[in-house]
Amino acid sequence: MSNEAHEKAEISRRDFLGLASLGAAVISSLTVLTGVLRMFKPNVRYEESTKFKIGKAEDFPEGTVKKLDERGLFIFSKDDGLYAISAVCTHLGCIVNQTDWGFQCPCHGSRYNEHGKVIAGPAPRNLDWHEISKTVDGILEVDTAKSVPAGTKFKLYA
Amino acid sequence: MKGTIKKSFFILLLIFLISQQKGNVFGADAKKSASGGNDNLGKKIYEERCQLCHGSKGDGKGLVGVMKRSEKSGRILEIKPRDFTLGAFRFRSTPTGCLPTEEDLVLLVDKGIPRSFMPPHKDQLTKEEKKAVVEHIKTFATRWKEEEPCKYIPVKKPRWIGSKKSVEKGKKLYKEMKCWECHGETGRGDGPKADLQKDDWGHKILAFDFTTGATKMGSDPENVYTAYTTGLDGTGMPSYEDSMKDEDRWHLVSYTLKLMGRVK
Amino acid sequence: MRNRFFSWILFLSGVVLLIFTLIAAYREMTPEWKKYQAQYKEQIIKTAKDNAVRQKAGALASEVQQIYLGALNKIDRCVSCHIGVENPMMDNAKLPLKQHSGDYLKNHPPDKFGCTVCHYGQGRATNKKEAHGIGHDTHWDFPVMPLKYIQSSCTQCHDYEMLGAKGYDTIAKGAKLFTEKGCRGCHKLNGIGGALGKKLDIVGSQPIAYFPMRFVEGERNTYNWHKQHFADPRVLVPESQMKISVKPEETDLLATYVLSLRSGEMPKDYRKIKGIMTVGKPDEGEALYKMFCIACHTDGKQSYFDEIFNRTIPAIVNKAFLKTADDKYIKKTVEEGRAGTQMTSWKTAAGGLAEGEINKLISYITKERPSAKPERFNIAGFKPDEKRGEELYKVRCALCHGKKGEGELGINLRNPVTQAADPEFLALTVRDGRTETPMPAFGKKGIGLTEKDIADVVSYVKTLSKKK
Amino acid sequence: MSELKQSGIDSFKHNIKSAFKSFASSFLRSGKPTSDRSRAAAVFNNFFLHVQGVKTHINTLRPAYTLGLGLISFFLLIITIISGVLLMVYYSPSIEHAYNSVKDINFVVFAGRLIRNMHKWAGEGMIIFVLLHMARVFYTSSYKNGRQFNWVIGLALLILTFGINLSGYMLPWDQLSYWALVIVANIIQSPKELTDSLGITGFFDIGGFSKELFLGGLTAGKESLTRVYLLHIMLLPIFLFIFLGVHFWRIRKDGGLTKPDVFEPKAIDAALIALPEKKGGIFPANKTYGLMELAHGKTPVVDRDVENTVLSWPNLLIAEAALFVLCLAGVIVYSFFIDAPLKELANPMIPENPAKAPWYFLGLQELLSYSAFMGGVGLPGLALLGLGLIPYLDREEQHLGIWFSNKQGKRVAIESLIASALVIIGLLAFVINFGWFRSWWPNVPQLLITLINPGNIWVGFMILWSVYVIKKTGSTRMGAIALFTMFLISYLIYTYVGTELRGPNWDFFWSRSEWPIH
Repeated sequence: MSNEAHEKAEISRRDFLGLASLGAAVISSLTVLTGVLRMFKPNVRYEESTKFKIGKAEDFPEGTVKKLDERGLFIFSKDDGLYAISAVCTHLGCIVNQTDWGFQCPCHGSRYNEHGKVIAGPAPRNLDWHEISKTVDGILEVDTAKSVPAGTKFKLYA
Repeated sequence: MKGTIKKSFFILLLIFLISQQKGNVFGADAKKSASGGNDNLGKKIYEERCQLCHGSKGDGKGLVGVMKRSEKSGRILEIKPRDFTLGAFRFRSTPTGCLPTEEDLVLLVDKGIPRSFMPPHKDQLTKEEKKAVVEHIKTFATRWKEEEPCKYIPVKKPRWIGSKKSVEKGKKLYKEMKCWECHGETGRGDGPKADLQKDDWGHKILAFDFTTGATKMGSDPENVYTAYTTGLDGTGMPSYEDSMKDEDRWHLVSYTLKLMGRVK
Repeated sequence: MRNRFFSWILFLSGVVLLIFTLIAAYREMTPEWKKYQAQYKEQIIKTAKDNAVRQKAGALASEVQQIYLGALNKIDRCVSCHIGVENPMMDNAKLPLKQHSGDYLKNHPPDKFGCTVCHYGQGRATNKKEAHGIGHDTHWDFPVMPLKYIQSSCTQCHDYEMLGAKGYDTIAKGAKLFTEKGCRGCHKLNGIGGALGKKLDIVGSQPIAYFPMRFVEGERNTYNWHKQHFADPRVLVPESQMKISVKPEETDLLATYVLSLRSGEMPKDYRKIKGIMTVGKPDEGEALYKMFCIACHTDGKQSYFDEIFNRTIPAIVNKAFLKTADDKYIKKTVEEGRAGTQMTSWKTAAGGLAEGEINKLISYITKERPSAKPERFNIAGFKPDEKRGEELYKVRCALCHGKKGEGELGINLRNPVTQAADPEFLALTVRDGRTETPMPAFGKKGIGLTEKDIADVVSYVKTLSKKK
Repeated sequence: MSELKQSGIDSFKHNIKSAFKSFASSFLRSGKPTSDRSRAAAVFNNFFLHVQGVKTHINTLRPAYTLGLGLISFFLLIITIISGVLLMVYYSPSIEHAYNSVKDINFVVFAGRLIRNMHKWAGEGMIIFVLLHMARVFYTSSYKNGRQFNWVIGLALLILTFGINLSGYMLPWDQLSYWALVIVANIIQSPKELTDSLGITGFFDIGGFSKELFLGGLTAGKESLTRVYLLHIMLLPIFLFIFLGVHFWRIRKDGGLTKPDVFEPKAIDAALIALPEKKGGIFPANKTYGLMELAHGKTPVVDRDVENTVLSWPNLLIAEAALFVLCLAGVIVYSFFIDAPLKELANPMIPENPAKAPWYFLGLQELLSYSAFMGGVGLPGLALLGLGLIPYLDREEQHLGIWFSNKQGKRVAIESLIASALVIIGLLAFVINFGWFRSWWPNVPQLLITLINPGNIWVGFMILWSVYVIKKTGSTRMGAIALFTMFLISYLIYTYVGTELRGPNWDFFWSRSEWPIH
């Protein structure tokens, strides 16, 4: 190997060592950082689960509307079945009130018709519909984490 | 300025909605072919539709038993089908003591009186069938043969109906003419003499409760005016045609509309 | 040093600062309750009989008095102003020093119960306005309760029978009224009752924002709301379907009862309750009828068209009805209710009535059943022609029962119970009608409905629920 | 030997006697500030005071120039920090106790209510004065020649002030706190509105991730209060102080406050300053190159003659002391009369109606009521970016230190004020009366509303107008004045509309008396 090539190789070897150590330091600190950041996401959530039981079919006689206040959910019971519309405004999360023409959000003026479709105001999406299903022991259940297309109804006597 | 735009939009919308509202609540669309002479057509329809309540002899004693209606305030009204034999009709456009005109009766058959369970027949019967039935009804009372119905009273609604001033005047008249004796201070039909009232057929009747928001004849100012002018013959409601000036009656109508909550 | 401008500013603002700091300190030193405690001390010294009491009063330190209630996790500082509440010498003093009325404090010592557990109000506050919580700007949901409703707090530990016996009649009468006005026909309490109205389990603890306060007169709090709501529900809630007729003084009794339905359990050693805390379920038919059915069916004898429900409420104790309807059909109606109308289903799963109770209820309803059996119709003998049935239905029945049988003056025919009813029963009803109600007897001579017609109409009525 | 011993005792006795005096002199290193030399040394050698120059330019002392806004903000910060620490003694950051602990502060802690009021009003006062300070720095074009980065640091301080105030009113856990937390969490999640319409939420859900990071879960609860508490008392204040330190340091390094190039002291200045000793002062009349003057970088002293500066010791410090006491007095008087709001306990079932943020966020809430992403993240981000870029887009050097630079500046400012008022009020009237896309075509895609809404239109107009001004006047400074004036005016008008003209359900009402009771 010629002298210069040799020197170049040597220099690069010394540089290589510098670079390697620097790289190791950076990578290790990054992993520590991500470990620390991961700490911010709790493994268990200190809150009620999004899937909950709402009661028996008989609790929702035909033609009535029930607002489950503590869950922010409206349960409608019509002759062709039961369906659940979320009361959480899709704009910024306030709980909407029911009016004769549909729903009205008190915080920023968003309005929805009685099927939860946005008709005025800043709300970006329609109100979520959630699926009502029957558990094995015959109690009705809703999962607010999963939203279903508007119009899905739970047929009482299918 | 802002409020007016919003209001004009709303009113436009309302008118559009109302004009869509056709259709009817009662009745079936039986396709009846006109058969036989006019009279026995009227008789046939009367037997099929009216005899149930008004009775075969038109004396109001049909097969339908006791009909009751509970108002929002909790008062229970007992509704009796009209007895034609006496020839006294409440809802007319002719002066008090007169027989109603042909149009009055046809209009009644047509619109019906929803709050008294008299069903409307707007689409169920054709024009001639209504006329035929009305003819048949006339046969029940002898009065129709002796007298002729008088001319109807023209009704022209003044512009200021329902204005604040007119309501104030109406309120004063309501006191002076002692309407409160039957209809009560607040127009709920709870006046001191309310429960002594009897109609010409001897049944106990209740003074009208304006706060229910709808009169039996219809709640437009014209209908209320006609009721005050012609009086409801056969009941305690007198006609004020002779005792009040025309303009005062309209003020009374304004106050009534306020009681019914139809005017701010 | 001629730097005058800034020196002046420094001087002046320094003076202002000093003044306001002193005023603030003074205001801090002289709270409201100090005035009352001084009056209290002075009054004791004046009226004290012997010297010992006078010395003790003299040594009374003037500071915030509070009752720390660990079990109820509350802190009540009402006694900072109401300092003489336990002191017999204060029985004729003027408020706030007056001694507590009656002998309540004997068996409810303040150091165990505090004050807000019964009187509500903001226990932590140390000034009158915020302690009483009166006025919208105090932002407090439970202002001090008017004394006429105070007995609503007793039922947190005692039950209604004991209270009635001991002479606390406001709450006892309120509870009795609740059982007799048929409230549970629409409201569920402890899982039993209809589902039209709101659940009443914790209505007494709901915050002010829960009630629409738009039309309330006077102070906007839950007490006024309940009283004015009982007086006329539709004044406060225009679209309410509540069917109640109550005399003025009864509104206070019912308001007291409703305010007694609270959330939260008192700790076990506070409670002296034999039975369950709420009104027990009576066992004879009549009381059951009064608790659940009377609000809409009144005495059951008269059927009337109701303008609130916009539908006819059938007479269930009507002789003609009892003659034709057998117990099985009535039981099925009570259990399943009438879907699409305000008639709720009362079986245990829904309304919460047990089998035995429904039987008792039906035996009460059918007490006055006439012995004569109606003449048989034997509908099986006819071959039903639905087409003609529909024809007849349109002319004769649609007037009252509605084109699709949804019912207005006539009752609703579409619901599953009527659809599944025995055709014989339907035919009898059409033929004999219901005396005392608007339903005419179509089978009578002279009106022209032959038995065959009736069979056809009945067959058509059975298909109504399929018509959209 | 004994002399040694004797003198040992004597000197010991002597030291005891003069112990206090020696302590005092060790404390006051430069002795009493009697002469110019000792006054200069008093400032120069004191740890706290040496943040300021030994000498101060007369223009800086003129109230009309700086209005003392930066200082007032700093003093309000001090008051807030002190009262905040006092509150921390009693406040307990858990859902069950937070509300009751604040109630106890109000009711039983000595002067608790007053201190809580002071903490609240000083905090809010900071927002007002930071905004005014920014305006003053802008209008006297003090963000130029070297001070550009200091302006950016100023912006960071503005954001931190808003952040601390926001996290502050979430702590009492009353209705305002709970629903503010819910709304802010959803604002943080609002990029989801954009990623949803672009359909990339599946693999890049920045909104969802940051919401969960902020809330510590899906709903506002125990975790969220603890995280907000951490933000309010530790994280944000630390950042604030770091930036503040750099901010103060750079003021000195970039050559003190800006001054107009041509400056003559007027008569009234005499009232502001105590003139230096004529003769024998350490600062001779003509220019010298002594260590005192030779500070690194462009200091006023080197290439300017000395007569327009005065010693800091009596003059600047008295001014600062006066200002501090004035602030303290103002805060105490305001807190004495007006109580900090404390609403009902948080109730997750029923939001307040109207659910109004404090006044300084109501302008933002108006924009929010058009679109969550744009009103919450998009437009504020754009505004801050725009503000940050101003010093780098407008580099004209002339007219420093003069309000509005010159007559043309004043005219442009007034024109922009009128134009912006008209456009905003016009836009608002249109939206209030006829609504927006959603009320005309219910099925309009959300992306369209996010991109075209009254907020965006207004910002678009602002940019176009300032570009037009640059073209017309040919100077970037004028364009900057137009843009900044419109930013201030829109902030003012939207805040007024949000406070006075918006009622329940965020509907329009002419006056508060028209609000329907619900």
